[in-house]
Amino acid sequence: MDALKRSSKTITSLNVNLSLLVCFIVIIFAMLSFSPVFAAEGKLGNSNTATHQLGVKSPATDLWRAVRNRDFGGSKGMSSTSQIKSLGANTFINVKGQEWRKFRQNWLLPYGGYFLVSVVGFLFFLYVVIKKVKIPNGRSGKSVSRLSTMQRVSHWFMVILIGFMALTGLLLLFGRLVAIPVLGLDGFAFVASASKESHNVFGPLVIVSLLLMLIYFIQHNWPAKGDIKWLFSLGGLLSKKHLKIGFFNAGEKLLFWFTIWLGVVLSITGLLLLFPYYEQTEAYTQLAIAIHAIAALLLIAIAFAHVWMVVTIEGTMDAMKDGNVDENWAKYHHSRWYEETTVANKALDVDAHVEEMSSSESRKEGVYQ
Amino acid sequence: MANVKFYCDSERCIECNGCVTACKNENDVPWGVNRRRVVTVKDGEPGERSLSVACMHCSDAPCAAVCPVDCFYTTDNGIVLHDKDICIGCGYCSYACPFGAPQFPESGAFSSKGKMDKCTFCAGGPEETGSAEEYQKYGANRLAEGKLPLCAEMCATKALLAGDANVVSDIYRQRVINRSMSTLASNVRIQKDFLGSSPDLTGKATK
Amino acid sequence: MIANFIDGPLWYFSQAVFAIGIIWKILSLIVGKKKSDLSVARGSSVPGAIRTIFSRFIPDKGMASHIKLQIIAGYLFHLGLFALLFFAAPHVRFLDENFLGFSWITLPHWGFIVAAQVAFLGLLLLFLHRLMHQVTRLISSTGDYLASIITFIVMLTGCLALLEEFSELRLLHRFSVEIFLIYFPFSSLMHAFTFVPSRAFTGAWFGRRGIKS
Amino acid sequence: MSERLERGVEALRGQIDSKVNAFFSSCVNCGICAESCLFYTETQDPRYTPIYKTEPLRKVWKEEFTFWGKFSKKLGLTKSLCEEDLSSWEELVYDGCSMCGRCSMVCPVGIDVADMIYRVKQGLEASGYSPQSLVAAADRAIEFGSPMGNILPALKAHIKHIEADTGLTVPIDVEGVDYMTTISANEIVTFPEYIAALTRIFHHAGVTWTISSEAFEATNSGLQLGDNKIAAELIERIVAAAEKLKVKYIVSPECGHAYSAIRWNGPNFIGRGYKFGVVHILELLDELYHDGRLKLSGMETSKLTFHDPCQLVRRGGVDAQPQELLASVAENIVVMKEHGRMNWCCGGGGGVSAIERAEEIRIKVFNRKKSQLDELNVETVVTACSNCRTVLEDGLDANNMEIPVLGLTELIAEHLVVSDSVSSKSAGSQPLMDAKSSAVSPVPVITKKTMNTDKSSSSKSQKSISDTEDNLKKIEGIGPKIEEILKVGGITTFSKLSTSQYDDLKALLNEAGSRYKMHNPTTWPQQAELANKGAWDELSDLQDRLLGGR
Repeated sequence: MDALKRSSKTITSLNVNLSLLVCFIVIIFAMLSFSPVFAAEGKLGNSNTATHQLGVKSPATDLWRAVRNRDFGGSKGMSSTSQIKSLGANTFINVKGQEWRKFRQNWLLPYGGYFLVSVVGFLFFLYVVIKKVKIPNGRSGKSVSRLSTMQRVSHWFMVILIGFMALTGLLLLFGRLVAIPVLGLDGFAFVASASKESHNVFGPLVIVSLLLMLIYFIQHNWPAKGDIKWLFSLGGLLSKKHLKIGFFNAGEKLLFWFTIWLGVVLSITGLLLLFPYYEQTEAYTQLAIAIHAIAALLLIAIAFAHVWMVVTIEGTMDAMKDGNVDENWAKYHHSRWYEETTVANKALDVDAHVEEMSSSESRKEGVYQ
Repeated sequence: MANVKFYCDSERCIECNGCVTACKNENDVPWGVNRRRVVTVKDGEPGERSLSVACMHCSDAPCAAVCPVDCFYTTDNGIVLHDKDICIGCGYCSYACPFGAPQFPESGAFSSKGKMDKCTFCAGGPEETGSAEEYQKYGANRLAEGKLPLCAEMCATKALLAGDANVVSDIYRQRVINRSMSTLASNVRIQKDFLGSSPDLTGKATK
Repeated sequence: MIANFIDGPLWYFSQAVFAIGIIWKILSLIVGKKKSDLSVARGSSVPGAIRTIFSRFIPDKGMASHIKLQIIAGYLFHLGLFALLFFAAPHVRFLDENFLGFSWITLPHWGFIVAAQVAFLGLLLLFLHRLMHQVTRLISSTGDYLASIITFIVMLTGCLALLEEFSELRLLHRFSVEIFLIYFPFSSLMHAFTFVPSRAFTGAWFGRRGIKS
Repeated sequence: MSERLERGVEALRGQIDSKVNAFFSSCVNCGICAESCLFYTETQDPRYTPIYKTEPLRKVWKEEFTFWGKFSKKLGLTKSLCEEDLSSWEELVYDGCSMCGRCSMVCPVGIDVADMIYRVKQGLEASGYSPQSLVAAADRAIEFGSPMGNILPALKAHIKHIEADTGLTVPIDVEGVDYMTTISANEIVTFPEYIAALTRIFHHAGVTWTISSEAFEATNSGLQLGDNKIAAELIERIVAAAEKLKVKYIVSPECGHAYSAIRWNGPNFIGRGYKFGVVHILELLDELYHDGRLKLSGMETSKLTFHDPCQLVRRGGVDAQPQELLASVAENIVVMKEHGRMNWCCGGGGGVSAIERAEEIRIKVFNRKKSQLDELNVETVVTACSNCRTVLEDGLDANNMEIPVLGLTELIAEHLVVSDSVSSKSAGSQPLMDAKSSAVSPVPVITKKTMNTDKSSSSKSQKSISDTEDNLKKIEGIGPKIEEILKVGGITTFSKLSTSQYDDLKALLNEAGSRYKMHNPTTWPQQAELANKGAWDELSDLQDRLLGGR
């Protein structure tokens, strides 16, 4: 009972944490989408007054005004060309650059940093405060087979890749704030270069890992009855009855789908970033970096939460080590799955037993029909 | 030393691309890298203007703000330079720069970016002044020799101005005044011819 | 200081260890004790040996469905590594300048990256399979893991140094290569060379008996 | 280091040559061989991974033949081979490997794993970690000439029968003939029809041949045990006999292991080449067939498949001949998904079938063959190795599968053209006998009836060789064990059984133990009466109506 209470607390707090996180994302997106509108309105106001201005004006003023109008009004009548043929050479002034800078410097770096630090800090706090959820009645010593070799391979493949991508990505994002004071400019420069190059090389492999993950895990992650109940009862702890959970509980399914969808978002934006010199992608590239960073921070936070869960709930790690879990663990955490597999196994066992009995009988006695 | 600035006079620029050529030649930049370019607006339409654009050496440079490895620095005279030994070629500066100044040598078909290259105001870089490495990495250091950037010096119509910001703005202000005066003068003539009144040229009642 | 050591003595030492190690092994296979077969041969051994050297590149059909991962990941890794090793522009240039004095066609940059990705994919999957599959987990020795990890590090440092601008990264790559070269003759990495005599021995044995293997 | 361990290490050390060096240098422990080994695939126990079975040899190699091994041994970092290793590997190597060599065919770096396992066997044998049953068999082979003891009298008895039945003479110790035929103990004891088949075929084809009374035994227990001295001694006997009789060829029996021993390993065991040739019986038959000396008629119509004996097809090189011979006498041949060189082992090779304690695992790994056969749904299995045949029959019995297992040579003998046969007075030489006589005939004959789906006659019926006893297994409800019980109780023939009382039979069964109490002998006398009269069709009708003999 004690264990139950404790884990109820942890799961509740995790959910609060998750909802905070969702709010945060919504806010960020809202700001992102509104800020250009504000900016555009301001600029438009200016240009309106300019047309009414009287007196002599420098011809260059008109030029700059036109340039800015063009930049905000799309291709409204004014074209610019250049003899230089390279991407963006025709663009006179790229006003989006300023927005991108604002987003990165004023939003992403500070709030992204706070977000990540608070998530990790919060999880660490939970780790320290909340004791491990022990396997009820301890380990039985009997094990149940849970994950196949390929399932484990694809999981750890993803862990290695996402871990690596997270590490190198975070270095590139926060390295200037965090690592330069430690390593110095020159020291960080080659770390950052290495991060960038390997981030680019390993990036496409994430797509492979997502595919492997989909292939080997999707069968267990379809929504099933009881999932909603699980979510509403916060992991079955608000409900009085012990919830019967299948192969994965709703939380694990959410983790899976979050990983997959964020992974897809990261892959698409990441691929865009891999080909920055393709025509007409400059604006998309800026957007892609923004989305890429936000999705990555979310995924990293979710991954930390996942790690914390595994560390807290005793016996969960076994499944990913050698594919077998303790029988008591299975009974407690995934009772429906346990029953299904054991019933199936027993049926097999019984069959085999009967067969063996009968065959040995007949062998010994030589009964031939 | 005071701040230095570029200014391009759109009334004078004739899109000859002399500045571009001069820059390429003086700094020996690789193919595909254009530290300076001339942009023409309303090409072939009434009101066509051209401007020569390069790094504007901003006071609050966006490139320096977003650089993940902090490779930018501003010299005493306000020139924004960067350290290629630190640059990792991530391209963030190019996303932030309004003028499209940062350039990247493309290495290979995957468009992996090499180290960023941009206008240095012909002021070299962090390497030892006048050294071969400096030239190889950043191009000429004309400023150290007491010369202005070649683009401006080569400008046939003196449209592209470079140098001490105060001097540049004085020159430009003088040009604007001169142009205004001539416009005014022609206005006066028109007024005289058609209205028969004598305008006041003290400058106090120009409206 | 360290840079000089890595580019100088350690480089020559590692090359020497590598070359001597391989020559030693191959000589010991040639000179070493061999049992002569006194039975009357049905087929001949040399064609059998040659046949087997090549035939074992193709996995047995009936087995294929059971060892999909090893086949796919194994081929990805080995082909990727081979492409990187012999067709990456920096390597060709390096070999040209330091050893051979001639060069050959090189991979374009994107080819290099794709080859690296393919090789990484294969190596990581193989490594994880080694860790996760009950059979390989039982039979793998520390040396097998070490060999995989060292190979991985060599490839990784190579990719980190892709920009070819930071001498530290190039040094790191070279250092890891040196470790690799020194470790090579003492480990199962030797299979890169000994697979030929090994297949040849078996092929000859089967060839004598008139069996296609 | 104890003395026996030292002997083992010494033997293992002696096994290390260039080949082993190349093999171990190349092994990257990829684990692919596991999937080729039926002991692994059927048990899913990773210890049965083929290359893992060579671990003792690898340890010695690493420690004494590699720089790093020597170095770390000096530093005391390595754990040397110890007696526990040897004792735990004994079970892996002897019970858990049939030396089928499938692993050798799939290793990506070309390691001949089976060969290495044989080398490990020699180390284990030298240190005394070898199964008692194999050691005993080898001792018997040295002492009596055969692993099954002194079976010369049995052989002579069989020959007497054969001569009586066929009217042909079986030449014994005849000098100057072309072929000296050797026979494996298993064939003499379990499948004597093989000898009859040989006699008829050789006579038919006009081959001059003989059997040496001094060295007729082809099974080489030394090879199974991994003791080269014993193996050499056994080979020497055959060589001496062949040289004494001045034959041109030795004919190896169907048994694949015996073929490997005499054909491929023999000269290396004794350290010199032969003055005569060695041919496998199927090679000889194929040659005769191609020369037109073997005239065959009639085709088997039942759906049958060929089980390729590993030592014959995969490691002996007799690959095409069985296929051709089989195709000449059967028309409905199907092949297993993996066949020929890549067929799965029956699970009893390499001496496994001779190790009593290995029976459990042998039955378990037979599942591989079972599923192969299940896939095909065949009516008959043909093979060319007496050991495979025994193991297959055991395995099929254990799985309640009613598929007769036939020997290829006997099958060929069944299809010899009759008119060419000199003696046609004997019933046994009639290729298409009806079932009635086959039950009483001392020389069992494979008939159409048996080949087809006649469930009442088990393949076991062919084993019965005595003419004073009837094959009681014909009676529905009686198997080999009960037959034994009845015969011990004096009921040896159909007529005796038909006159027996229910109570007497029940008492016999009750005496035999609780396991037999459940059997109901009510209908046995009635069935036996029909059998005694030879009314086989009626019996078969009756049996169709009966359920489990009740």
